[in-house]
Amino acid sequence: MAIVEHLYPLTGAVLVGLGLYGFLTLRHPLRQLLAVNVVGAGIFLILGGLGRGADSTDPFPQALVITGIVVAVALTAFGAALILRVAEDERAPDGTAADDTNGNHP
Amino acid sequence: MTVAPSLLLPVVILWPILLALLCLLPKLGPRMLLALPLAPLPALAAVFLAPRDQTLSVTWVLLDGGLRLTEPGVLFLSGAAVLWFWAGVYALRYMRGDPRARTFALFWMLVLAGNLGVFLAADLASFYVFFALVSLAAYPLVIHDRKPASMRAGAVYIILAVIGETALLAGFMIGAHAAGGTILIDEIRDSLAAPRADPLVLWLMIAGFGIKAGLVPLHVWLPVAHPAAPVPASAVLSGAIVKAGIFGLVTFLPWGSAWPISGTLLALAGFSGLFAAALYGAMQGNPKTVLAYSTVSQMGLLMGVMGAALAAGLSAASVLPAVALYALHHGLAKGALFLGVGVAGKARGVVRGLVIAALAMVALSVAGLPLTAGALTKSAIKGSAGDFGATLIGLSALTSGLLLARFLFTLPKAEKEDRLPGLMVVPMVALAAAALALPWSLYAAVTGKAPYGTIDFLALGVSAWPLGLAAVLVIAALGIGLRAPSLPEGDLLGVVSRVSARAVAAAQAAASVRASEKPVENGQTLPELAEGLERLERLINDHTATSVSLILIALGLFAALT
Amino acid sequence: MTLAFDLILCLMIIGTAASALLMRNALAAIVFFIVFGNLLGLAWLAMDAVNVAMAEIAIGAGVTGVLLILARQRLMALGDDLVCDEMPGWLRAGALVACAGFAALVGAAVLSVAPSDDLGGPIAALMPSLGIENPVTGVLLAFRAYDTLLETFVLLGALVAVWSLAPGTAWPHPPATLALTEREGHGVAAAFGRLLLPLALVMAAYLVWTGSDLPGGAFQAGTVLAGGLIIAVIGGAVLWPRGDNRLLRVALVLGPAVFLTIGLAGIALGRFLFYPPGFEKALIVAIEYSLALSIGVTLALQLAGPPVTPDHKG
Amino acid sequence: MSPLDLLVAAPLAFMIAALLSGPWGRWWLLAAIPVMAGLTVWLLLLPEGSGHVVGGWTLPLGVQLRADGVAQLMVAATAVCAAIVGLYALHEFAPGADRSETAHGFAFWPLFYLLWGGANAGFLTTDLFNLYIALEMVSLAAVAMAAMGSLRAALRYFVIALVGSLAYLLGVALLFSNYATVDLTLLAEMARPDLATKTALAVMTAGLLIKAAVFPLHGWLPPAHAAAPAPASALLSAIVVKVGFVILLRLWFEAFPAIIAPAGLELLGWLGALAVLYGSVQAIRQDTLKALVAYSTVAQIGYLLLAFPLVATAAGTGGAWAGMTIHATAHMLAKAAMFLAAGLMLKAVNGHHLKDLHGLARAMPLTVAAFGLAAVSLMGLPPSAGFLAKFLLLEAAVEQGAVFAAAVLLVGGLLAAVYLFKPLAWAFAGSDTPVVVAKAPLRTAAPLALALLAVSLGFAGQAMVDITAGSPWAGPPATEAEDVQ
Amino acid sequence: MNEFLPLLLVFLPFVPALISFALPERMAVWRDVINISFALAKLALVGFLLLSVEDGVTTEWRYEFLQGHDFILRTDAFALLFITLSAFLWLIATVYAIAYFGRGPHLARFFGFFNLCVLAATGVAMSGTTITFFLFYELLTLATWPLVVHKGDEKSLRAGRIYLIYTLAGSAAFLAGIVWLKSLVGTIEFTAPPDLSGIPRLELTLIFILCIGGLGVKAALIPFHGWLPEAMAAPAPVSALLHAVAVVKAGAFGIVRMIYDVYGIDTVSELGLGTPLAVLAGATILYGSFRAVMQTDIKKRLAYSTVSQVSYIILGASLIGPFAIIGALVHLVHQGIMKITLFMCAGALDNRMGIKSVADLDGAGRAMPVTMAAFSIGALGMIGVPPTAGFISKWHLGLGGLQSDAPWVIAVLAGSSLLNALYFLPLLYRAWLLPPSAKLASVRELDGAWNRMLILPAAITALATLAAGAFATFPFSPLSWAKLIAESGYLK
Repeated sequence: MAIVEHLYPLTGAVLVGLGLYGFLTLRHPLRQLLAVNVVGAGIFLILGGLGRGADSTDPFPQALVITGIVVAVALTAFGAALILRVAEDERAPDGTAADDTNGNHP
Repeated sequence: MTVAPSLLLPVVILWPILLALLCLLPKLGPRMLLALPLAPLPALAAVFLAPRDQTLSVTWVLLDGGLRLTEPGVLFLSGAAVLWFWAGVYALRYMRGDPRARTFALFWMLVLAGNLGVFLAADLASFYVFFALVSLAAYPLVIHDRKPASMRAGAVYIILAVIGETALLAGFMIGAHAAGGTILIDEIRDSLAAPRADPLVLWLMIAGFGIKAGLVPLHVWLPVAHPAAPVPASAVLSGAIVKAGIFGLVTFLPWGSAWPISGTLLALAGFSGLFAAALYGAMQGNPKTVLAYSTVSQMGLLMGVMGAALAAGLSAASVLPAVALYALHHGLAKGALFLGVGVAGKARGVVRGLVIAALAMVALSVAGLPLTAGALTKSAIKGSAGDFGATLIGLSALTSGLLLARFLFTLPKAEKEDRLPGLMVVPMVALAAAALALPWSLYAAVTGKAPYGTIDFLALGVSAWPLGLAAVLVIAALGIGLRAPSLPEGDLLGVVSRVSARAVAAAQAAASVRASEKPVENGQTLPELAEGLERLERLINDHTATSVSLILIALGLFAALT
Repeated sequence: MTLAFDLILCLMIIGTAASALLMRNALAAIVFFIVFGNLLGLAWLAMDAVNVAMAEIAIGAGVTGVLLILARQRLMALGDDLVCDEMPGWLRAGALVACAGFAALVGAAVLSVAPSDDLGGPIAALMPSLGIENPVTGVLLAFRAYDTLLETFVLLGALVAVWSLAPGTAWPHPPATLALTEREGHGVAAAFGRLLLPLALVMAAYLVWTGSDLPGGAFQAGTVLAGGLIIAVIGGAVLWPRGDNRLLRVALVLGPAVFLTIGLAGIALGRFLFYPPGFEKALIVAIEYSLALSIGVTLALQLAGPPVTPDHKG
Repeated sequence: MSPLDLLVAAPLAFMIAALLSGPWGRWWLLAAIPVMAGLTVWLLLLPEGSGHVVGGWTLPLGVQLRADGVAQLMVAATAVCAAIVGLYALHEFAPGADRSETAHGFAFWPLFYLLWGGANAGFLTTDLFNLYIALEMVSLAAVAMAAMGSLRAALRYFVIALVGSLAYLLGVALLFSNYATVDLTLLAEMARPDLATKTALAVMTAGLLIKAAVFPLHGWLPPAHAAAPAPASALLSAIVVKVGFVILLRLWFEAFPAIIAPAGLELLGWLGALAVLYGSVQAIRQDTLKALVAYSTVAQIGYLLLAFPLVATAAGTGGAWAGMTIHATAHMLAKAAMFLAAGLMLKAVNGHHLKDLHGLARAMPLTVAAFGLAAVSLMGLPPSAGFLAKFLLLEAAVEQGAVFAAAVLLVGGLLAAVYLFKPLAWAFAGSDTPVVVAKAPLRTAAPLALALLAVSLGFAGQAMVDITAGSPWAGPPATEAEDVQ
Repeated sequence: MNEFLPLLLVFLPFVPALISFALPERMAVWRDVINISFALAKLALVGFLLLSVEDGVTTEWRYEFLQGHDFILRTDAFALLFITLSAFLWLIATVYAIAYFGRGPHLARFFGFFNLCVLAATGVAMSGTTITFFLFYELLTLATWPLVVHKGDEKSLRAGRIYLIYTLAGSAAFLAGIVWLKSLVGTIEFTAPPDLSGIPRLELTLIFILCIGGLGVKAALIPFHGWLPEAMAAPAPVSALLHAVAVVKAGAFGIVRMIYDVYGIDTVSELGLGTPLAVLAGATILYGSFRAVMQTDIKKRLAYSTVSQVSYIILGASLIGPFAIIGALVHLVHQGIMKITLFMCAGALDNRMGIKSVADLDGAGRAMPVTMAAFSIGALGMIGVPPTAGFISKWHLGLGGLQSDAPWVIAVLAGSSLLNALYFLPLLYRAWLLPPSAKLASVRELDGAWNRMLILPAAITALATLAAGAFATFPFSPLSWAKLIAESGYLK
């Protein structure tokens, strides 16, 4: 039965849609970051779920998923740091120069 | 003749131009007045030495044209050369001490070069060059004294001159084209004589030359411009320069082929000028103006005759010698009269009487007193004028007589005792003598018959009745103390200038309105659009919009791919 | 595993994901996200993908969860309550329609593809030549070693990127200390951390070693190491190093450098990333150990965030 | 041995070296330039289409690297841009006064090499998943560099880029599931017009349009590019967007030309046309210099998309194909030059606005000249490479009767003139207070060299056409990777 | 060697351009020397070429910059006409510019771009294909812009903007036209018109309109002339050489090429395109003259005069006939000489006495007689007064109009002459006949080497104006050369 075979990848598709909806409606960057992670998880599920054979799962997509997860976490970490710095900057005492360079430039 | 005499022809033109260039030298400039009489000497030499009707082709210059001296050209050239010479002599005394003597000398030379060149040109280009030189270089002579009236006169002069030039150029082009692109005057004239020639060429040429020659109603510049110039300049303007126009007609009109309409129109214009100008001139107060009108009148006569001859299709040989002779006489006589104005203004008492007497002689000749040179030339020309024309010419003695009488009475008196300079008297006398004598001596050579083969005094007397009537009228008027009314100079000019002034003012007003209506540049154009763009961009910069677009594009692409 | 289990699991995954996205409270949302990650791990397990399950639970749920919690905490400290502006209803509805449509399209596409493990066979056939038994590791470090190499640089680059965000005077000071150290749990955490760090090291080493044959590997090991490091920092057992610390730099680049060096050395023997026959396992393990170390340090420092000026109250 | 992997490995090695060298890290550039130059030349000398699989693992498992015409041209242009921008950046990204590291001065260099390596990886691979990682390398470096200018713009960029990446990844997932391979050359043989393939293609394309900043998905670009430090802006506008573009090319013309419906191409063409017009109009409206240049990027990218239907319709690798690829190259060089020049000018006057440039033509003629020359290429005026590209595209459009495309090409050039001459006009304006500019020969030379190259490449038109002609889509796809030992 | 001669000729000004850009201001003397010597060198080279081309030898240089796209430089007779003009006037204008600016600011830039303009103009002349032509045509636009905005004031910048918008739009149209045409018939070399017989008339007509419209912008055909008067914000040497000679001439030159070498007169006549173009040119002539009358600024008046005069060339070219084309070709040269005279004089008046508007001109002839004399000759030439060069042009154009059964041309010429007189003669009147103001009285025209150098070029071109008219049939005169061109291929 198709649905049974496709259960996990379909769940992935739903996650993609959900995550996207969250991304669209959540107006805080950190929440958006979270939503993007949900989308990513959905994609990984599709990738893995469609690589299932009769008795085992294809190691190739597994490897791709692991790579994807690592890339995702790297980006999430950077994103979180960026969100934090933006928030810091907006609350900096001298709000005027907030969005300019960080003062690192000569 | 060891040297090819035809080489004289370029010298005729180049020599005055060289003198003109010398005027430009700072040290030499003002002294060039002394050279004025020298300028026409090569022309005089050419009159005697240069071969007739032999074209000296000049390559590399202009459009590869040539110079040559035609039979009528000789008469024009000789008359002009003589006048220029004596006027030059006169001028070197008259203009002495003038602050603008250098300018005067410079343009005198240039006009002279052009004027003589016109008579020598064998091709359109050089003819046009010389004609334009005469027209344009004469302007500084007209406005020499820089008085407001002169400036106005100059303005009228230059405007009409330019219009005339333009008309001529247009006529020349069409003519040259009709003749297959040639620029040789003879060929163009021949092609005009062809039955299917374009009358437009003729009209353009008549207009162009007519302006120069004072053809009514294109004459309006003449009565104001000629008097404005210094006396010697007036003399050459009226005596020689107008002849350039006449010579143009002589050269270009297609003699030998009948142009009834064009010829009649020209005749009408000419003859109406003959009378109208004379009558109007008779009511002028300034002797030079009177003389200028006289010029208009006399030239009207000439052109009227030419028009009649053209209408009748007379051949060149039958018309031109007489015309040339008439022009010669008129040029010399008019020169003498103009110079006389200057002389009379410096003479008193008996001397003045003598001067007036001499001038009266010349004037009577111009008016056509029988047995004078003027009558001789008139009789020569009557043959070409047709019956009606001849009658008119005969009648014109009345108006001419009145006019010239008026001239004599308007002559200025000397303010203070002054020594009459010989250098001014001699030219006047010489010119008067030449005017009175030369036609006699040339008559036979030109017309081929002896003057007054048989003198019929009775007929002569009868034919002089208009002049007699004029004399009676003048005497009567003097007797009852009637003064001729003083009309403003320039007849039609007043109307024209008023209308044009109004038009210019209107145009300027319109222009200034347009200028003020110009939208302010650099302002924010279409503020709504700018704002809309701003909002659109802000929307796009939002990532929600981007994501939605992403979804839509993905769906759209999918749809497009399916 | 039964269908019922799969079905319930999927529903729960969707449910937790929806909660994580729709909760107004940020902390609750993050907690749901972590649960979601763990459930995903279960799903991977259900799909017989133990390697992925470990990675998902450790990294997807664990590290990401900690990241989000830390970020939230720091944002709250800055006065940002993470409350989202309410969107107009029609916009939400529109977004919902768009996303539903999109999901439907993706779902349809998914349905149109029959699941299969096409590459399982070829990979299995090649595995013996590598001398290791975990096919996922084989793919990661042999067949797709190039991907993995680049990926390690992405990770390294991400840390550099985080560092580049340092405010003006902060560099090269260490990142902000983690907030727990100033609270009551200080002592406990410190003791725990001191204990846990060596344990984490051992465990990481084990994971790498088993990764050759059983599920596990450098990434999972690195995550464990990072976890240990973080707890140690929280406990105060270790201090964040300065950014320009030489040793730190060496630790960071060790993995990528070893990987790259081995790859380049392959050129001498034939081609880039070529493992000479007989040395495959040794090289792979060497790469994995060095990678695990670097990944651990990198992940930990990424969690720590950008450096702060010393007087800054994190 | 092959330059294909070394072109990726070398920058990564320099990244490590830069990380380890602390304050001295920037000087590695002087080693990197000759190395990369040599590798690039080597690459250009390779026979077209030569490639190999990494580590000897054959397809479909392994990753194939290949040097086709597009890759050669893009790698070469990237090398030139990166090298020159790097030289320029030596001054800007330097240690602090006391020889201590600064965050930007230190971090720029690893990111720089990451970007360079990532871009090369993206240009040279035929593997879609590998492309994903390359894309992320580039994006990460790009966002971090953008953050050096404005954190907020960078955040926006980051979030949107993430969405784009995921969209792309979603497509990769679908394709892999469908075909059990992610290699382009294999996909080209197997391509079926089924639902999954089309969905994948649509989603991937949409994601890549974000990366390439195509209207209306360009929203992230102007703020980020405008705010970043000049060398970063140069790299972003020149290289980063091109990676997305090249992947698009590979998808549409290499992997799936067989299943592409004309309507899809038309849609892209329309987006391109709108991008040209919209980007230009927005550029005209800007009153800050770098924003203007950034919007110009939006417009210029539009040409690349505009060319899609033309390329698909054209026969052979002449005309449109060459025009499109040359345009990408020309834009790289010219835009990098323009950003560098803009950076120098703005620094000299210590301002952002166009009006601040008042009278700069006198104070810094060479920099203004560089800006002007770059503008010449961007406007598509002869004899620049930009002209060549536009000319080829125009010719193709006319030959195909694509009147609208031709009109957009021409109008776009005019609009470009309008916005690019605005800053030039200010620079040429007279000034009462002459700006005194510190002498910086190297930094002045950098934009000038790039701009001169952009212009003079117009003379090497045939060479570029020849290079790009060696692209796989024109002939039969390279099935078996030829191994270069 | 000969093969590279065209290349050398075109790119010769590149050397002084680079040197000018590079030399620091303190070495301005060297810059002057180098500029003048290169101008002389170019003139010598042109002289050499003139002799060889007259013998029927044309040299060409080709380079395939794209497959199927040749870059060709060729020295045919028509090219040489334009080159000779530009080489001669370049020398003149260089001397003038040096004197005009003295030691002002931005001169390195000025002379650099100035030389580039000459390069472009020469390239336009020698282009052997439509594409090559376009390359140089655009280069000309670009190199001119910095000169237009040279002063850097608000007016110049505005002028620069308008200039660019107009010319680039024109170029775009032109480019579209040539690309379209090329897609139909392949590369078009200016040796013999291609066979256009198989192409739909509508397409040909549209292409013609595009091309002529594009070229017409530079040639300042109405309604595309708006940039020219604005561009007078540029300094006088720029107006003199560029707007009188290089830029507008490039447009006119291109139109002649279009009609005679691209389409061929047969095709143009068959399509009936000549007459509408001629009518447009005629309208431009009258309109330009009319607008000139209304200007009070001297340079603006001259600018509108240029609008009018350049269309003489187009008129002649579009009338299609032996006399007309000779008139067009000869006017190409004559107008250049005359207009440069006028502009240089106007510049000198401004430079020495601050005379900008017509009203300031009172008595200028007293203060600067040589300048005003040169100006007068130029003005008379414009009116078409013989024996100046303008008369020769008008003569041939008029006859050409008649030959082509377009007698209205005579009316246009006559009207234009009258209007010319109307706007030039008052200038002469004021300058020569009205009393000078006190300010002018103190000017010593010829004091100092700089001042003499400022006057000399205008005097030379004024004499050239006279000579070109008075000795029109002299070998190597513009007229003779125009006839040579016409006979060598433009007359069928």
